[in-house]
Amino acid sequence: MPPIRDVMPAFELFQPTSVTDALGVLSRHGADAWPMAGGNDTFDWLKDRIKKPRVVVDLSMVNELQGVKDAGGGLEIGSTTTLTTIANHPMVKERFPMLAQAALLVASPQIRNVSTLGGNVSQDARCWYYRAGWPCYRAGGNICYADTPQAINREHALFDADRCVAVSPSDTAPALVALDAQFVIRNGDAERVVSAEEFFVGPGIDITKLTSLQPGDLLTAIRIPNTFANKANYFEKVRDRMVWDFALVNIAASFDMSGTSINDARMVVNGVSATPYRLNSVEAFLRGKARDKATADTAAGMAVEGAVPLAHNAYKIPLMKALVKRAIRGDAAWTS
Amino acid sequence: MDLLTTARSPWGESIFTHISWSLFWASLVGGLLFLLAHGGYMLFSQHRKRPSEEVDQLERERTGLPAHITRHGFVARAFHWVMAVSMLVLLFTAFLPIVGVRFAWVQWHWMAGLLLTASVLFHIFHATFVLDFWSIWVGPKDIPEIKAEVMREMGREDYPGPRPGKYPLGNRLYHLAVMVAGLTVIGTGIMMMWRVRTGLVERNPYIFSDITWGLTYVGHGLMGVGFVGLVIAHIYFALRPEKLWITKAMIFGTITRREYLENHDPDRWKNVA
Amino acid sequence: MAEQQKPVAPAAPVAPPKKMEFKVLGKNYVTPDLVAKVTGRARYAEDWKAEGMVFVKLMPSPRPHARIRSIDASAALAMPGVHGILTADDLPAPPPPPGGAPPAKGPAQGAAPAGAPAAAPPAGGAPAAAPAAGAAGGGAAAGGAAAAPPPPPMPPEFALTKEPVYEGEPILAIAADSEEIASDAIEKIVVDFEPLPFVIDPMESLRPGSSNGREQGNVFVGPSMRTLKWTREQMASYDAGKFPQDGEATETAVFGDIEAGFKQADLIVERDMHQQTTSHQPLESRSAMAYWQNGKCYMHVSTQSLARTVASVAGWVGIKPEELVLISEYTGGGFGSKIPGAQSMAIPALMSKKLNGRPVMMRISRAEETYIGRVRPGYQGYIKMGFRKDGRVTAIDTFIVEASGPYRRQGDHATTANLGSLLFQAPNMRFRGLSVATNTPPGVSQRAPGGLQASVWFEPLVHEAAKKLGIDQVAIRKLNAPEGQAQFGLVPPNTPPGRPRNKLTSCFVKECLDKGAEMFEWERKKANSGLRLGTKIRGIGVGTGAYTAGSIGVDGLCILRPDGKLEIHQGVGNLGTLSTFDTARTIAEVSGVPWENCEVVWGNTSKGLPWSSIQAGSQTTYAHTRANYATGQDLKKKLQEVAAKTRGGSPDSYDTGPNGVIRRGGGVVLTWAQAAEAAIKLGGIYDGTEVPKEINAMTKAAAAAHKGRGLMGVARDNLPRDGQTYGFMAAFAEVEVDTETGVWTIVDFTGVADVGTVIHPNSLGGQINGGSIQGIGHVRSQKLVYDPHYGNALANRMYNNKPPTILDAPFNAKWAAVELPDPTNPVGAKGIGEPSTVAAAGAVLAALCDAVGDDVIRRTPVQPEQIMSALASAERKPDMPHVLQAFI
Amino acid sequence: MSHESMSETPGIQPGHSRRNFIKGVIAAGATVSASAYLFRTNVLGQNDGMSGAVDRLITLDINGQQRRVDVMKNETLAMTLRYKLGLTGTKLGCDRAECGACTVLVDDVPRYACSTLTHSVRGKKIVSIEGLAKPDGTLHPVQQAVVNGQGFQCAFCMPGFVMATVGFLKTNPNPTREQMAHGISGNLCRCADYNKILDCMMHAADLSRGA
Repeated sequence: MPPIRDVMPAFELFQPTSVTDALGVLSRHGADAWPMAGGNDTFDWLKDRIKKPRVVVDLSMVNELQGVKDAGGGLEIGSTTTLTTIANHPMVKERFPMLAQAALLVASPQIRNVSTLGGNVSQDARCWYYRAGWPCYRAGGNICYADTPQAINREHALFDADRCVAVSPSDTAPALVALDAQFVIRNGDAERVVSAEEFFVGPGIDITKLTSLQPGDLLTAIRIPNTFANKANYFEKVRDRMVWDFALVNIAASFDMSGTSINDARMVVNGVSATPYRLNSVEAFLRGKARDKATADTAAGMAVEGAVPLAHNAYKIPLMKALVKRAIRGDAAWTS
Repeated sequence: MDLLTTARSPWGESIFTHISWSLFWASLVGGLLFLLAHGGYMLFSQHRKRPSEEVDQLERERTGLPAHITRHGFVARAFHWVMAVSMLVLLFTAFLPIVGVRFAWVQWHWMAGLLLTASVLFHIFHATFVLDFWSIWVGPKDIPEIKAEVMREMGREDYPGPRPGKYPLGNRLYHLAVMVAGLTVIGTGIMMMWRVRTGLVERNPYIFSDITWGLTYVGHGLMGVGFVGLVIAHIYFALRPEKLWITKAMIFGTITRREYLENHDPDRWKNVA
Repeated sequence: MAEQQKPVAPAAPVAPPKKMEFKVLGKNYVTPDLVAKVTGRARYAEDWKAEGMVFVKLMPSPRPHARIRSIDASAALAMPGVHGILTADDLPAPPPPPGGAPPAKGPAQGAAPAGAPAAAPPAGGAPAAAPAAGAAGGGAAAGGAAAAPPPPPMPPEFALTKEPVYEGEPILAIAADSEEIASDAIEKIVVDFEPLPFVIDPMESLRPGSSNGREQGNVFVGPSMRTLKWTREQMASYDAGKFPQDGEATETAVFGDIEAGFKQADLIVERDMHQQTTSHQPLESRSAMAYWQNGKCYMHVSTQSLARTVASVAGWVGIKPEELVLISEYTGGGFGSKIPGAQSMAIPALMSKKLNGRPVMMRISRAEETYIGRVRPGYQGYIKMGFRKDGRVTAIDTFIVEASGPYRRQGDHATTANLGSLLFQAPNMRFRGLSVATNTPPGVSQRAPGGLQASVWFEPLVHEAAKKLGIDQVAIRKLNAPEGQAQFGLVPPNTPPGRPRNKLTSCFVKECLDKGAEMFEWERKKANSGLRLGTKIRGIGVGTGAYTAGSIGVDGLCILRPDGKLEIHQGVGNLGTLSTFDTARTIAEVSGVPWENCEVVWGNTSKGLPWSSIQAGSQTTYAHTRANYATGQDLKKKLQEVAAKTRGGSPDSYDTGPNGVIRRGGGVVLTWAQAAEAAIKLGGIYDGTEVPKEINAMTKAAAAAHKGRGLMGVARDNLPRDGQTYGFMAAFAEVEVDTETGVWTIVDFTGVADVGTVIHPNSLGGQINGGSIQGIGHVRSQKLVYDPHYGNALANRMYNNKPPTILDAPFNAKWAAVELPDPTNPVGAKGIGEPSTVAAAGAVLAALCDAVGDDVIRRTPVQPEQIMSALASAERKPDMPHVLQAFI
Repeated sequence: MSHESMSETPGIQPGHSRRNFIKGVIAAGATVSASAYLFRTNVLGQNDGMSGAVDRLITLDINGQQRRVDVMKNETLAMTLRYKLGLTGTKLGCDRAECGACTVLVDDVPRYACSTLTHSVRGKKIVSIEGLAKPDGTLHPVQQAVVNGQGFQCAFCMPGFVMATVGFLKTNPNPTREQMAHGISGNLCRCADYNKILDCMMHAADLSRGA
């Protein structure tokens, strides 16, 4: 009756060694199947006995899903490539250092050694009410415990909160959005390639999931076009502890410069809404501007328009402004 | 299969959270089945209007009836259509996401809900002080009519007994159902306004206990899916050829003298002039 | 400890001591447990297994406060693989209240060694609290008595409860073949709860009409409770952001006259402060395994103090201490949360009894540890300090509302006041406080209970005063620092005049400040104060810390065996401070038996262990160097006598050499082995057949178990002491704060300690740095979070309650000791574990104030948003609902 | 010194039969009984043997030995090591990948054994703290460095830190002090003796290069 924690319930385990087998098992067991990559998110749900899937599909033995390769016109990163691999990969470091840095700032070394890019972008919300197993909207219930007059919500959303105020916990997600990455998803024989905007979904669209992945889906790869390869970029993560901590707010930005003025830019802030929050108006404003203080200050103001702070997270507004300024100024910021 | 979904509250109590969405499908299918059954039945039973000679007889007796008789005043019609629109918006915003059409539906839903609430409040006022309040009501006094209608449905065409007043029996029974369901969804819906960001009230989910909230959502859900069937039936009847005269009346407001005499009991719907 | 009660004579001036020289002590060596630890062979409680062992899982209370109407476990017990259930009804009857005989005292005292300083002996974990806090508590109780008949004392805490008073408190335990079965079984149990009112934020329970944490009231007064609410006006002031200084207090202690003190002040600084409740989080949870064999209960537990855990655990299990065999060779940390074991340890023992002695393992998960593993009480309140132009403190006034948890008064707040009086030698001081019941995990002493809070409380104000007066931060602390046999402490009202104050046995904190300033290059670093580097700004700070560092009156035991080896028996727990071995070396030092010939026996009460001090209050080093000094002398004396009896001549004509007893100026007359054989022949006092009457019963039993095995050295510490022994430290920190993000880091850190003689440099370095970083963790990130509406925990995971990581600590901390011996310890040693925790927190907090301004820091932990949102706002206030709000 | 006798000696009063007791309390290194300890031996019922699912009886390569073990599907490597193979040097501090006490090497990569399904390391080389020292008892350079520096206090985190360091030094044999701190930042020490740990591990890097 009261929650019992820290004992994993029994499940059946499948360890496919090929994508085809994996897809087979996933479609065979549909909603009963729980795909697992690094397992860092999975084990929390199972050990807390909040989710009790009948079937766990361990993807760690599917070699096809691992590795970084140059897929002409960009990089293709297998969905179960570990964050350590990505952080150290020469091609990633050379073309998209921002992604390597984002991967390096995730959790701890041992976690990065097993956790995967696909897992990091697909991981579930870290709202502590939701993770406590309370029956909130995201858990299929009819309330958000984090958006009440008394709620303790310093780590919750500023934007696009539709009943649920949980935020996306991922560090690599904003980097991927800022790099205009495409997500390759297979289901049975069908394959679809979606943009980050379609991959991440907010509570208004689906209040129980952070991504558009459906039962039977398998995220097989993430493609990063060379659009912003070797171009100016910026990543910063603000957190309480220098290890094992999710971002209070993080920012990822890519700049395509011609001379001193910005041709094109993509700026994405995470930790402020349920999906990586893209600063469309700021991006439009930046075109043709120089990366200087004046531009940064104006952009910072635009970035936080429409923010709706909760009781304990109002600080995220000035924090977000600060990060937007820094991204545009390009100051070398101290992160760890 | 559980018809209601339950969860553990933060204090470990078992609380209701929702109805099972399978009930939505049940209601949808139920509505469609009724439609088929009734349609099929109507093919074989001929519609009972007053025989034409009787109508001629009445026309001769009751002189002074206007050519066109107002069945629904403008205000009543306006209300009906506003309510209809809001109801359709409510149903689609509520159930399209369930059938897989994903969009940010909550705002549309509560706004339509407020519109419905407003129109219903007005309707209650209007019906109470302007219209003949009891004309839509189904009460003990209607039992003979119910009996007669049922017998006639059974094929006893000649069964003696009163004919409908201003509103046919089915019409009145339907109104009763809609009233119960409508007031429930409105009441529970208003409570839910404290759970979503509307800018109208300070969001506070804790004004009621977890258990009360559970029942609120269950009530809202049950009546909501109920409406699916009710609305299907309503539209169906509105489109049936033999009922088109009522539908027209709901659009233009009036019926002809003959339609009046064919379908109503002049003694139970007086002062039409 | 008894002598602490009797008045102490005025201090006699002593000449400044010099560093002492030793053969064994003061040198680095490899402790005998290290290889086992580093090869993974060291076994902690959960590493033991036994044939047919079953597992228990606990059912935690889902509510912060409720009464259990009924429990239906029929479905669970019907499951295959389930062996039994244990509920509160299966626990032994409540023991007599604290102050009774040792065995009975176990549970109550064990639950909170620092919980009731009035009752607990100084050995109880917060000795500093004993005189002042104890008196304050007593005084308050007396005050209450004047008004009305005193309410009955609160019942003690037990392993399982029928009235859970915090979420997660264990209600029952299920034993099964596997934890998986036990868990599934518990999920089938139906418990009917009657909800009861609860309190999370202490200030909220002071509102008129607000609910109380316990049915007996909302405020702890001595051993009892009463209901106390502040006025609407006072709470309105609180809501407006100003802590109401005129709120009613249940505890008051004063020294001098604060009105007069503040009149003399040229500068008065004051501020409201909040500091959070933090859980101890030892890396090893309080797992325990137990079984019964031949009428005895064998328990593998994780405890701080072995000898001192027997009585408490026996009390919780409801058996006589001699019926219990405790095995705890290694303990994965405790920090005050496992001083005498833990109530929960009774569960596997009692379950095993139900299962006819079958071994029962209770693994405590991290989440469970966070619930039942104890916490350091948080504070909300205000501090006001008066200073003369020259920086001398003229008066201190403070009001502390303490989140005590649900079970008993915590002495932390009174200890904090006591240390304020000590560290700044306040000529006038007043402390007022409330110990408020909250339905959060039970408070208990955590490394430097009240001490860590003291530096967070006072150091920022001293920093502010020095800045405003234009005085050097080190200078102002030296000016106010105690020295020598300095007196300190507050007394409750209506205390008979002439009651002597506490005084120190030694204090060299000024020397610490000098040495630290030199190592830290304070003069050069001054230039970094306020130094801007892009968006970042530097700040430097210094803090001083003090904490109790020694008790007296315990025993030592050793046996020189016929194989020439010296067995040194230690009753102290092996929780990582290394004092188990460091203090044993005193016997080698004094007796002359080479350390290489010594074997330390520890960690298992069946091996015959002497009565020891409690491993708390940083007292082990002081207490056991004394006890083992006496024991070493006894051993040497007996060696000389044995030589005289077997080789003729007077005992004085013999001495000890590397290989045995030697004739002075001559060679070996008895090898160690021969001496042992001879002693066995002689019997009597020599082989342990006769032992001193004064030694503790436990030591007598140990001696009896080993008599006739060799030459036995056994003694009680009867050495004199006048005053209370405190350890001191001065800490220096440089921080770098990013003004745009509020993220801050410690770029340099130095700690210099006054621990008297350094008996093991490597160990001391660990204590100084480790203690410092625990203090820094409190300032930096550690916290607990509760939802105010449901009263349930939100931060049971480490990524939420945030203990400090290796990257949150300074990369290259420097440390040193002034090495001036304490005159009341035969080897000059004092403890250090806690003073370091105190000093570092204050230094880092002062450095933060130095960087961002004294008006910004109003609460710990100093998370980025507090700094950043304050700096971003016009009024320089953190953007949060209430800066003193607890558990956010 | 006495730790040998300590860690092998059961808790008995003088006079009790030591032998019958030793049958009861087993020293590290031995598997105790067929019962699956924390895991019910046959819970999966109809699930068990679902077509294509993994087999429970597997062979693990642990500390250079091939060990046949019956492993539940939901069993983590930490549990297998501690409760099936008696390798209790791998500690469980949090069981949630938040403290690092359970760190082991899997194909030379430091991983949290508490958050690794045993079935996922079939055919991989697993090294736990017990597998570092040579059979003759010669300590691994990292272990030796800890001994030389009297590193750690309660040492519950020590096996994890040692394994993390061994793994990190394979990727960066010559780290700066700050690099070392980042390399072993996935391990928590609640005694917070980080400074001394770093001293020891930097010394370990020297010894390893020397070795």
